[in-house]
Amino acid sequence: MSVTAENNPLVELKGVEKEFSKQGDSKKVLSGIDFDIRKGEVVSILGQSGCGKSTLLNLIGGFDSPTGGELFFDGKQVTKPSRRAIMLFQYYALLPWRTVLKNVELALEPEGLSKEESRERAIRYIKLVGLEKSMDQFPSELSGGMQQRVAIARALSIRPELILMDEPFAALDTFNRYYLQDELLRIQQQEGTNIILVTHDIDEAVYLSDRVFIMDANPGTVRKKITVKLPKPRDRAHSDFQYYRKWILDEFNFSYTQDQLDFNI
Amino acid sequence: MSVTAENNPLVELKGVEKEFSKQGDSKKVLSGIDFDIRKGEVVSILGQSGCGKSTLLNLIGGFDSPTGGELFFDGKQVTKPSRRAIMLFQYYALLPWRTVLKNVELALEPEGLSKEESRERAIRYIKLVGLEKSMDQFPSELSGGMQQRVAIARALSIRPELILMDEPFAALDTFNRYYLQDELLRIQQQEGTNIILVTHDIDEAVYLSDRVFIMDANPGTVRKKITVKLPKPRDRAHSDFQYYRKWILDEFNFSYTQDQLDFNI
Amino acid sequence: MQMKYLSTAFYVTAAFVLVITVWQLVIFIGDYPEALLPSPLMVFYGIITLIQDGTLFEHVRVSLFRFFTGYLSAVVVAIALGLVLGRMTKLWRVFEPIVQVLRPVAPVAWSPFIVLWFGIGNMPAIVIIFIAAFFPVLLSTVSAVKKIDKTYLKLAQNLEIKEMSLLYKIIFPAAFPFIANGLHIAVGTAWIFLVAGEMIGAQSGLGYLIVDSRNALDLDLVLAGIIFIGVLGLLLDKAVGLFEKWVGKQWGVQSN
Amino acid sequence: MQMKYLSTAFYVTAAFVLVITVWQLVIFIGDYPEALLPSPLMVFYGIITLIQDGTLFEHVRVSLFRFFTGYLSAVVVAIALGLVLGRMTKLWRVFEPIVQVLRPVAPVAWSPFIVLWFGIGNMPAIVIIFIAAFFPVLLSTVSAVKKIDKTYLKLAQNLEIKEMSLLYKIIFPAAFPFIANGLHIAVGTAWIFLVAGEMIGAQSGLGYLIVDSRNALDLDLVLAGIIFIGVLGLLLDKAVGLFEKWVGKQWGVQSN
Amino acid sequence: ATPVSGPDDNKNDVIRLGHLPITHAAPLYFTKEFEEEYLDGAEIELIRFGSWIELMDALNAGRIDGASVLFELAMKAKERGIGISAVALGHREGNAIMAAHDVESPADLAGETVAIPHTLSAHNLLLDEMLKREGMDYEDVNVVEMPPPEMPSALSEGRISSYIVAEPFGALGVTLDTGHVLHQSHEFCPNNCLCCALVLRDDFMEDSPELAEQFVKGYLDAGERAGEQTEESLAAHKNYLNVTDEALELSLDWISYDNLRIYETEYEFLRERLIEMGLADDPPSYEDFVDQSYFEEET
Ligand SMILES: Nc1ncnc2c1ncn2[C@@H]1O[C@H](COP(=O)(O)OP(=O)(O)OP(=O)(O)O)[C@@H](O)[C@H]1O
Ligand SMILES: Nc1ncnc2c1ncn2[C@@H]1O[C@H](COP(=O)(O)OP(=O)(O)OP(=O)(O)O)[C@@H](O)[C@H]1O
Ligand SMILES: [Mg+2]
Ligand SMILES: [Mg+2]
Repeated sequence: MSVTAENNPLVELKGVEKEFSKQGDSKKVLSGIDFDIRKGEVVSILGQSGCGKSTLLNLIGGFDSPTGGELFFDGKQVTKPSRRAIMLFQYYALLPWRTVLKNVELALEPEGLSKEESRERAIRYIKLVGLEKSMDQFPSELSGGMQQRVAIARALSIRPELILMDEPFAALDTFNRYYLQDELLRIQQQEGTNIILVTHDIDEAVYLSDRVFIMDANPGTVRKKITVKLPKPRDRAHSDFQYYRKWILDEFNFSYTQDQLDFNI
Repeated sequence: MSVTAENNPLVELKGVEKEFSKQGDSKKVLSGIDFDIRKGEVVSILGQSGCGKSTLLNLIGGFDSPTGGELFFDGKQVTKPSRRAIMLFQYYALLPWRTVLKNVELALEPEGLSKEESRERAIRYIKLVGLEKSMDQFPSELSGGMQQRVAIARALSIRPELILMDEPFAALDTFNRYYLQDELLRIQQQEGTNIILVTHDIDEAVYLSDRVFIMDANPGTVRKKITVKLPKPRDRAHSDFQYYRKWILDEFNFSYTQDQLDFNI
Repeated sequence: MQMKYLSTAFYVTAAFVLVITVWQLVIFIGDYPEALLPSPLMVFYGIITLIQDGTLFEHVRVSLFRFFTGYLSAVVVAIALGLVLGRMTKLWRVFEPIVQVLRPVAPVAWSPFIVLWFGIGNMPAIVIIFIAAFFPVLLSTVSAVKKIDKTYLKLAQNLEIKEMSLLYKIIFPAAFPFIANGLHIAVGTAWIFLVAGEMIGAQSGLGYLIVDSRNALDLDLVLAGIIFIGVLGLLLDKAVGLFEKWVGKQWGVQSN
Repeated sequence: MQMKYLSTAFYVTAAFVLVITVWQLVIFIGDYPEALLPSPLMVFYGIITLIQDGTLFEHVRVSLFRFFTGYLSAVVVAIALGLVLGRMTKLWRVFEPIVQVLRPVAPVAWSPFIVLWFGIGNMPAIVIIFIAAFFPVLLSTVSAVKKIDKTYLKLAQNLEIKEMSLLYKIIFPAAFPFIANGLHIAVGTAWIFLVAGEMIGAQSGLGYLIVDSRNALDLDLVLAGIIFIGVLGLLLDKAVGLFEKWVGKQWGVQSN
Repeated sequence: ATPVSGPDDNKNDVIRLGHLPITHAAPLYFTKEFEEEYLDGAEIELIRFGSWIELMDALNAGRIDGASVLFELAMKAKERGIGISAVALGHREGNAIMAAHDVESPADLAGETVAIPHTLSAHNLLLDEMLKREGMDYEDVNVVEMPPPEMPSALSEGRISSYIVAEPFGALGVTLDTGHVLHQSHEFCPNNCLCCALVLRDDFMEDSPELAEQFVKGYLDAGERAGEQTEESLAAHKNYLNVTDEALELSLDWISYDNLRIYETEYEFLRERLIEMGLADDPPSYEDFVDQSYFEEET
């Protein structure tokens, strides 16, 4: 599916830094970020609000460029967004004036397919996320969970090598969230797509990822990389699951004393 | 603190029903709700989106009236909102043009206190939630967590017998949520206020409540009342905690098969 | 539904009775001569006459024709220009001061130049309505384009959608609900200038009816004209309001 | 900051040069006599003359006085009425049809009656500006009151706050950002009617300057008047815009 | 320019008079210019209006005491029951029929557009009279009302083929070379076409008869001075009208301000023509409308 040589990492960050300057003031948001992501991996980035998770994801997606260090996608320096790495935005970014089908077809337009091919492919991915009955509905007629599934179908239909997700299930309630996490896992295993996932839900990170990166704030750095060595699908109530959950919780308690929290909240 | 005879329940629902009618169509949202809440209890109501949790809370608060059955607060039928049962709204309902201090003072106005007494009391409760440094700031200058604490201080300053909370921490990230849950527990134990809490976060329900009510939808009914027999403060990673967590999860899995979810999401 | 219409009818009737009563009271108390303040009855007869001799219909027809010609051409030009200027920030920064200075000038102030370039009759009225509608639509289009949710633009970048596709598949539809709001506002402002527009050499139309009746000191017909302008303005506004709502619904904006 | 002003100055200058160039080109190409389309230079001299003999200052002073009197009294009356009508749904349903029919009528159409009741000179201009500002502010106040977040009202119920406190401690401040937006829109519409207002027997003011110069075929002064109306209108608009922003900030509304 | 004050101070010594900025109102300008000379202590205030109709509104509502106004328009107001009387003329003659350069006779106007300032005006009557003499009908041309200042440019751009209006706009058409004079008014009416009149409100004349008399006397005297083409007179004109010397002199050549008495024959002609053209059903009679008292006492 990809032209990457198997020994190359898909994403490679080397000492990436990001500074924002506003009216003379400049603020270092990310500092010295180094990591590789291998083909087929699902990686979660966990960290408290404002630590730079979204900024990091934007850099990987090419929506913004780092002020220091280097960033490679499939061996090439990232300079602008590309169809090979699709971002799933927090509020889904569906076009409300297009039906589900047309939303997905929009993504296929630059492929130069014939009308039939394009429709066929869109329908295939809509079926994959189980929305074949809602194909002609408008996003506003769907629940939040269904909307997120349309966004996933749209992203998958492009057959990207990487999907970037910024708190993809934050707006959903627990029950929908659990269900969609299962869906995502199933599809990811079927399609073999890489996923980088930003979240602040520890359970979600443990449930979905091969590795969890834990970030510190001011400036944002990756403090710890935890490899979750559990077979998928995982059992949320199993003690092994709890082991990782507790580990990560402790990681956070360890770094945030009550005082610091008081200040940050 | 309260004039209730000790043997009376604080809140009592007897066969409460609620129907909404819109353009001829009528829809039964709640049906046959029966429960008592005893003095000093913290009760959580858990259920999937749309099952009628907010509707139920509005009825208890007197913001709406039931179409069937009876509803008592401290032995008297509930007909309109009262200062004895304060609602904490989901987006805090702070007045953005008033400072923290003035937001709290607003609530004290109908008490007929002198200016000094009123200020003193407001400051006391602001200190209780740890915001003495932000007293003269406007809500927009505070983080979501701090805003919620202002709303809690405002509610407490009235010294109500009951606080109703509609998904109080839904808009916060995990770390802020954990921290505020601890705060709430501490204050609740100190003040002895009753709390009824609507949530869709199972962990939150188990962590905070003496009893958890699980609701079914269409029409909304209370299917199960689970008493959490753990000492507070509780350890989220402890196996007893996990026991209740798994129990409730199973309750939901039991009632929602894959098909149903597909339809509802 | 039945109930809703009935209650609306009730309130409208109440409003009508209220106006007529106050009007008559003013005449009784102020003791104004009919020539200076016609009574409701006189105005009613005036309206009947206008309807019977068919001139009213003609005036309405002509005014609506002028209005729609001016308004619709303003809308087309202003939206097209607004989409382009909204994307080209630098160009807009040059045009903005010009637009901002021209906008607060009453279209009537231009009339010497309107006559010079556009003559008399239909054109001045159309041009004045054009001017009155043009600026609100242009400004709301530009600000709509600038206000578009940035994620749509990021999405388009991500999907590698080309500039032309972007403009008409994403920017225009995304901006449209705001533009529709601008259209709604513009309908009101433009209609107000109908009277002014039909003062320059027009020989028919509701504005002309008012001006001409005023010239002939027929204040009853002036009031009849005012009533028709008011009622038609209300209907136009409601029509555009419905259009706006329909757009909102189409676009999945929840209105309550 | 320095940079920002510099770049604004640059774009304004570019706009200015653009306008002058197009204007001269029109004159060259159309070959219009100076009396019918004055050149930029003539208008410039006209402005200089107006400044030197001090009349410009007087016109501006008088116009601003009339404008503020009319506008501010409209604002006060409309907001007070709007708050009450916004709360009293039934009363509003009676008044709404009246307001909706009166609103689209050009203030000029009322002038025979304005003269009858208010005479000539300052008053008609003030009244016309009042009318022009009144309806937008009233409508935006009523809709602001109706749009208030229902949780504020629930909160007030819950805290058992009394109706009077509710009105001035919660409803008015909660509605104020929307009202401020209405004030902003009204400033534009009202200013446009200055010219019309100063046509009725006024003997000074920028509108009078335009009308009088037009009657004297001094089109250079007409254009000078237009320029001053435009620039002052822009400044008024910016001033109210700043006020609106300030209100927004005070109210914790994030503007971007 | 003094700003006009509130509504209720029109019963003092200052006589408030409305006018339009046209050469036809010159006697008023001269009365004001040489106030001390002619009014012996009385004061007048001139209020300049933008158009006839605004002036009429103010006169009808009693906001001004009198005005120099279109004769026909004033008759209409009288017919509607407004208490006003015409006491003197504003001028004699001075209404040129202007036409585009390619229009050589009224016959060329067939199917073309002709502009007049107001339906109830001498200019409208003149047009009708001219067409009749030429054997044409009023309907043969397309008549439009438009603001006088717009007429010269409309003519130059070919939007209209002819216009008939008060001075100085006729003379301006000549000096700007946008057209030429096709006919003069005196060619069509028996000795004079009544155009602008000095009209006073009856309540004013009743309340302050001496003041009214003094004013009308001064007005008539001042009028004679307005017709003189002396340095002083030209300068006085230009204090009130911003117009080139060339155009002003041409206007004054066409207008006379000498005998401002309103004669019954002239009035009856006008009255009949108004009825004939369907512009008025029952215009007031000479006795009702024209107040000759100021002249009788004078002679
Ligand atoms: N365009 C920008 N200009 C200036 N500062 C910015 C910009 N974008 C982000 N920041 C700052 O960078 C920091 C990190 O922001 P970022 O959105 O990446 O955090 P986050 O970890 O995604 O937080 P959250 O969990 O709340 O989404 C914040 O302090 C923010 O204020
Ligand atoms: N005022 C109303 N009129 C008509 N239907 C209503 C009204 N309020 C709520 N409902 C309906 O009642 C049902 C229950 O709504 P409610 O808001 O109580 O659910 P909820 O459990 O709080 O959901 P969520 O978790 O999404 O907040 C929904 O189907 C909703 O559509
Ligand atoms: Mg983020
Ligand atoms: Mg709810």
